[in-house]
Amino acid sequence: MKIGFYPGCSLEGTAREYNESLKEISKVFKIELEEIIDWNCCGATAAHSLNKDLALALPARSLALAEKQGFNEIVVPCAACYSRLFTAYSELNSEPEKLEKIKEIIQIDFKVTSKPINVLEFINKYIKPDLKDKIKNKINLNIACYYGCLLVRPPKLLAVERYEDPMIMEEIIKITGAKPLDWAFKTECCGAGLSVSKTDVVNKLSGKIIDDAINRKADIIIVACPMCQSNLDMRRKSINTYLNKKLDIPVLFITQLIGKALGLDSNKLGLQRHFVKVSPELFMQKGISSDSVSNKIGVEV
Amino acid sequence: MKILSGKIMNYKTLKIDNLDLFFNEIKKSGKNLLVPKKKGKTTYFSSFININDVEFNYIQTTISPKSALFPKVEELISFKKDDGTYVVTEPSIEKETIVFGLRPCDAVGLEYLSNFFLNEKSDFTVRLRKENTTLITLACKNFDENCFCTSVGLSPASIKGSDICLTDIGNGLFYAEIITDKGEKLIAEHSALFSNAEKINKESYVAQVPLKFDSDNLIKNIKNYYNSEKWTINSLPCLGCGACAFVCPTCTCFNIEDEANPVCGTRLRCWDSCAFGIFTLHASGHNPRPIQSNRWRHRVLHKFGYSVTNMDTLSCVGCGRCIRVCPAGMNIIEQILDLQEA
Amino acid sequence: MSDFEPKIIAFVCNWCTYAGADLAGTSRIKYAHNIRIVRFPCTGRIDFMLLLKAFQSGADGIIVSGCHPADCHYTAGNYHARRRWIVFQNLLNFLGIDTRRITFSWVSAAEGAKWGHLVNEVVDNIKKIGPYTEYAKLGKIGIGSISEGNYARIE
Amino acid sequence: MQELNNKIAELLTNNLVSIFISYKKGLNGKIKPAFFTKPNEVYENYFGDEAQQNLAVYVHKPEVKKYSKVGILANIFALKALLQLYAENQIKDNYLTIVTVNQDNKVIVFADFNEIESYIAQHQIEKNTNKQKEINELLSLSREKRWEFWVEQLSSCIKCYACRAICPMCYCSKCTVELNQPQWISVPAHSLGNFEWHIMRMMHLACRCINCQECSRVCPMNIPLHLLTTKINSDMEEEFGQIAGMKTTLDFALNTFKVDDYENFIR
Amino acid sequence: MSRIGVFVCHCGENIGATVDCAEVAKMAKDFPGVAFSIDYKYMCSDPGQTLIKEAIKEHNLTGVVVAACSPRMHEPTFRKVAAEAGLNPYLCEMANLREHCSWVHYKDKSTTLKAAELVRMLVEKVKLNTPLYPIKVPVTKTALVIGGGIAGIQTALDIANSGHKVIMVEKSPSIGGHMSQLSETFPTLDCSQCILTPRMVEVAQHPNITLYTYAELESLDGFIGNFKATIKLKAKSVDHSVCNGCGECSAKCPIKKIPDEFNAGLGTRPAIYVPFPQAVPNKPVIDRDNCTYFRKNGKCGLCEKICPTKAIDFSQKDEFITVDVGAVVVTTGFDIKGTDFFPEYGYGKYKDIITGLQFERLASASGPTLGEIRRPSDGKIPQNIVFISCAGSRDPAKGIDYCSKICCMYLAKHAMLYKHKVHSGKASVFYMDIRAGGKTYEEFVRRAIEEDEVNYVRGRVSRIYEKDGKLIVKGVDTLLNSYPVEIEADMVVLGTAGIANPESESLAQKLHISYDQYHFFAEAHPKLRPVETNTAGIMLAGACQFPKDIPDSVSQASGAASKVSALFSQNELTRDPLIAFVNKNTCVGCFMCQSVCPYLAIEKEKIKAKDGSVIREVAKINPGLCQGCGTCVALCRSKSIDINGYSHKQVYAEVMSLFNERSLEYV
Repeated sequence: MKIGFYPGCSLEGTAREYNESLKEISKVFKIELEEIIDWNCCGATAAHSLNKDLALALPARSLALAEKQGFNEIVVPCAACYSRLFTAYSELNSEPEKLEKIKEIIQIDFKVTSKPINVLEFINKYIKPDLKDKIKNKINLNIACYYGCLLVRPPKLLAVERYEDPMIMEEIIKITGAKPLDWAFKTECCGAGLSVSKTDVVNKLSGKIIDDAINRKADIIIVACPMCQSNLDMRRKSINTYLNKKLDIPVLFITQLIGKALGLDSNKLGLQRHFVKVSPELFMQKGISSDSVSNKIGVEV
Repeated sequence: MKILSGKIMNYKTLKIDNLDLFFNEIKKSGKNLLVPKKKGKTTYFSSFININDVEFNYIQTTISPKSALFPKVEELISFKKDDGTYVVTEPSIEKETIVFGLRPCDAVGLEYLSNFFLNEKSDFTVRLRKENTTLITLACKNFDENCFCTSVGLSPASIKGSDICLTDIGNGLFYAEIITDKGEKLIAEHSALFSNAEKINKESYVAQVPLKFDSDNLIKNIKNYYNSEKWTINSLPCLGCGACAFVCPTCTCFNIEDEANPVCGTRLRCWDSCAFGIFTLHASGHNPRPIQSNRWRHRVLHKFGYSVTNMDTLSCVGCGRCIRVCPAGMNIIEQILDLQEA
Repeated sequence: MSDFEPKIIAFVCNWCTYAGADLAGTSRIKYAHNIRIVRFPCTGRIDFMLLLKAFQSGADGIIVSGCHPADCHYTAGNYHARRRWIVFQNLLNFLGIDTRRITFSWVSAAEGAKWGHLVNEVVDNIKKIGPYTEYAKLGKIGIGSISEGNYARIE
Repeated sequence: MQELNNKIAELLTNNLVSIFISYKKGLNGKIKPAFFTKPNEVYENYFGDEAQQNLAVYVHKPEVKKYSKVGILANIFALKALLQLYAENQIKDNYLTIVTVNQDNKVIVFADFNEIESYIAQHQIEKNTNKQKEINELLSLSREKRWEFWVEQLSSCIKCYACRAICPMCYCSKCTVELNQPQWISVPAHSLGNFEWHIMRMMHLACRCINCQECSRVCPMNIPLHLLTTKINSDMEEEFGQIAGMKTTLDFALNTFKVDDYENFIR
Repeated sequence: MSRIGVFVCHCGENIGATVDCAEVAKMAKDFPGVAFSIDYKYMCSDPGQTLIKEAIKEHNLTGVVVAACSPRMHEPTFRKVAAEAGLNPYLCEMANLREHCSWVHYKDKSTTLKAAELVRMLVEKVKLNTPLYPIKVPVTKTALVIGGGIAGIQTALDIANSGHKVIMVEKSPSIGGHMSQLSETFPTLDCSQCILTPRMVEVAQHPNITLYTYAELESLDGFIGNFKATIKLKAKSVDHSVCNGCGECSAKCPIKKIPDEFNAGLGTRPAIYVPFPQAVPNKPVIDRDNCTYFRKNGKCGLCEKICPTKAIDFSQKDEFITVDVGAVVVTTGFDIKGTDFFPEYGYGKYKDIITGLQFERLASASGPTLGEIRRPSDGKIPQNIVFISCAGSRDPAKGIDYCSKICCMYLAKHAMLYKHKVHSGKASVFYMDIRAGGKTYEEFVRRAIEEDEVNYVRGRVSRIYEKDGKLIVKGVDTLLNSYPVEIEADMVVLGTAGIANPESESLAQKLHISYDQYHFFAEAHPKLRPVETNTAGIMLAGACQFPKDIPDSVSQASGAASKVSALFSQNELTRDPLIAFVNKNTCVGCFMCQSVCPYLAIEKEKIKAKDGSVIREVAKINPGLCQGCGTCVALCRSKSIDINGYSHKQVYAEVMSLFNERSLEYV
């Protein structure tokens, strides 16, 4: 089975491990993610505050190309890309005049039939139903699921239930055996919008997130957005400096966690790329419970 | 019942190819020539423009030519306020009219109609129109299952009521019987187109319409039919529209309407139909013919009974238009046969 | 056509437009004299046949006006009227009747000025397009024998 | 046909109906309405493509109403008409037995109007694109040309009211044309009276007309009334999303409204 | 033959300066049917009126056209003049020469001609006017009050005290409503129950009031003065005529853990219960949904065994009674959004985030904590409490658009009550604006801020989360450079939005009254008829129309009561006869008119044969309900409905009188 794939810029740079792990777990479920040929920038985050037409035209072009390639659905792992593509998808579908204008701009005739889905929707639809049967390593960790902002917002557009306290990731990781935590910062801002201009704000905001996760005895934080991941992981050093603390909790993509549960190789899942080291012991000693299946593979980081 | 016939003054022939010329000459002379035309399923009479518009292929026109004498709406008088006083004018009909292509039954029908209007108190506008109208009948070569002229004492060869009667006798020739002075006058104006001819027997050139019912018997027994049960069951399909009356060449009922405001106005005579529920509705609210079967009976009995009593003639000429046009398939022949059967 | 003074008949509801026209009066707003107002309790009361009758009696233009949507004194008469006019307008247009001559509007009791503007605009517009005789003349088509233009086919 | 005849005979024999309205062949071969009151008359029954007339019109006829229980053979248009009439409170309970013959020549006797509603929903009548085309052509003409067209067409009207008589939806005991205080419709069949009559008829049929086009079929003057009915029907659907003869409830275009009904001409 | 009199008024210079009134009067003489025509300086003056009266008598006039100002101005005046001269007042019409002619046009011949034409139009109309007589409708002098909260209580007492009968229906086992749940009331801080309970008792004991508690309106038919209400009396399972209210049953009932509605879910109650100690009537009912006897097929029955008066009756059934009433007052109150509505405040998962109503119960001496402010989770006294106003209100994005109006005041009251009870505690209020409009309201809020040192923070709260047993309230202080604020609170009180009752829609449908987009009942006119509904004879009071505080509810209740009393002050109701009527002979009974009537004034009438069999059904206009809009008139295809004052004949004649002399060439 083939589904369209829109990686966006992050998945080729800071979030390579997201890309790798997503593809790895897809393979297990016999799903091929096929990249949209000649995709372009989604326009995040600046375009829509500067030029509405541009902000629509950019994602619309990728949607149009995907449609030409015959995809009904496109997996968009990055939350920012997803937000832009989905906004374009809904607006063009509900406002025919806008669609006419955009077709004029991008010079492609299309009907807006390719629907962008984020990784959580992708997992829910294609991975989750068979996940239980394919689990090889039960994950025995306390996990703080962090959603950030764009995966569940704006609520009127995405229609996510309980958008201030979503439970989508929690439901998924429960299947792997992990214990989701009730914590306060699931949808709080990580500061991504200011990650270049005001890093001290990012340090403060991301720091609070990490702090709360640790306070509530989380072993790891999982995310489904490259921006969240990079803020919580890459900036850990400056966060620690700023907070004058030593916070060492790893931040994994949900795909990596599922990969581990599926018994995939850590390197293939990109676990070695994290700034906050994911210690082999995490999964070795604590992570894999005694009742896990026999043909377990050792984790080397 | 006597066969209706007339006196023939003269016999001529006309080449069918010359019809175009004949029509154009009439038109050129400033007269109004009415010819059959076709629009969809409807054949009607309208002013001649071009020979190509003229319809020849019809058993019978959908609409009868009675409008030539008795239009659907006509002005009887009009008034206008002028300098504080009202000036009343009567209409004048100056233009001569020639109707071409009506069937022999229609000519009889128009004769009945003008007799009705010109009987005791001569109707002003009908008289004017009658005086100004020449009828050129076209004898029937074909008929259909709705034709029953022979059952009312007529035939496709009848010449009564016509001014000129044309019969297609083959070889591209019309045989013309000139019946009246008006006809004679018209032929004289276009004498170059007509050749002299001998009287011939038309029977072999016209349609042989089979007898549908015995009208003598009908007239004899008609008084007994008034209370027949057949009226109700036979009139069940009748929906009470005026189509039969309005296409009938002998229906003469009308209604007078005044349309006016304080400065000007007009008095109009419009066709009316005894099939309408409100036709006989009294101001008191009483209606002597409250249901459709009464109205249907009235129409049939008028054609075959009341007019015989009042005018010593049938007022049905067997053209079959009412049968063809009825939206609900009402058939006067079926009704008569049913009555006679009982 | 410079001396052509059109006749405009206005069908208005008592509560909004009639009152609006009253306000135009009390505010001494001047507008064209060609307008004749017929008062109705509500736009819902205005029978479409009356519009045809107005044309028959020689109106060159018609204004139909009532309360703005949601303002109806009787809560919904104007909504029903609106539907009626949508249907009527479409039908008249399909029949080739000159719908430029019918102006529908909402004029509230507070919009005296709007009423004045509306009347002037309609009068100017009708002056431009000329007298409306087409419809009233229908009363003469089809009268008399065939020779006088019965079945007035335009040939 | 035999199945239908048996069913009609059965209804008559068991006194389930006292009269059955169907079709038969007239003396001249024309198919016309038939009114069977005895089982031994049913052999005359005819049902086929030529059986066009919308028989629903007869349920209003006083002579028919005298029969306490009436059976009727209804084609799809008659069904739609009957449903609409039911919605308009014109059909008393236990008065009608409605029979139809479906596309597989199966005889169906409807138990109630809800069944008719669902039958109609399953048997949508395809839109006649030719007629829509004719309408679009007319609409593409200039206003003046359209006016000329209709003046020509309507001037020929002789006001025989066959269109009204044949229409199942025209059931008023006193039609507006019959009123003279005031004289809403000019009586004479001059063009003014004709325009008034046809405009009024269309307005009164708006979202009630089930578009069987019987009026157009029966017009002796061949006036294209189907253009008017088709136009008014498509308007109703486009403007208000409503089609007549589809439901048992009485919520039609002109007796309901939406707060956000769209128009672009009211100033 | 008509004999119409035309009276052209100069209105001083107002008409006379622009229109040649004498000429108009002269032209009018020639109009068909005009018997008398005259112009005069001021028709509305005494001599003017006398002139009209004398002309009517002298010339035996059958109709009058006064060509003067707008009928909206002087129609009543001149109709009265006509009546005084012995002419039916409805045979007088006015041509509007001032507002529609002289004031809007310049002096010109065309203006005079227009004036004459306006006169002609009205002459043609008035010729067809018919004498009309006011409609009289009998009045049943009993009012139905639906809802026994403070608004209902006040309405019932006011109506009853003016000498009319009242039937009060309350759906819960006791009257009292939300007000009985409140602790103290702003702005006086007097005890709510202390001022309410005497009135509750008064209702129960008033000879003119029949009280049905544990009852609901089932249906309402009829029209103003003549309603028929069917009331469902829910089975109480206790014979109140026998019960002495000893309370043994409640004490012994084995089911104890039912969340207590009266305590807003903070306490519990048994299955057989009296809602609160001061309830009226103070006798229990069995909550069948929670009673073991009813849930488990007759097991238990303990109360029956111990009842000293044998009042328990498990076999009781719901009962329906029908009453005749002349007016209805709807006082069904309101509801509030629950804490589970707020995603950012944890969807109701934190026990110590409570609603204002719950706080009322905590602060109330009769509440679950006997008036001590203790937090629900662990019963500790909160040392730091946060109040959040506009919780759900004024929030078009995810709450409701409107301001719930009462929250600012009750949160200020709460903060004060808290400070009075927990002297060491710290209270903060997050607000958008403080809306303290009302007598001594602003002073009250200032007292909270200044005397009781409540910390008012202008800003909204974006999130509350729980951390180490504290509720972290994250907000912003927009007065301090929009700096984020975080408060570690022990308890949070939300001033949740006041919303319509969930049953309001179905009740509105039963009553045939309209409601707004938020399902609050709609008043007939927002400014001029705020206590009436569009359905004549049905009034509104209290928070069912919109959230309002006690003084507003009480004053609206008195307003509604006075409307009812005014209605009941006459034996018959007089209504303007400008209403529609049906011609039974031509009506075909399609009943399309029914659905266009906004007043549900059209009924079905059966035309019967002599043997009683129904021939057909026709429409019938209820003159008590019809308001005369005429929408049905224009809709009726067979023109079987007509309307007085704007009849088919009249409007037709008006239009046709405006014929155009230029183009109407019939000749």
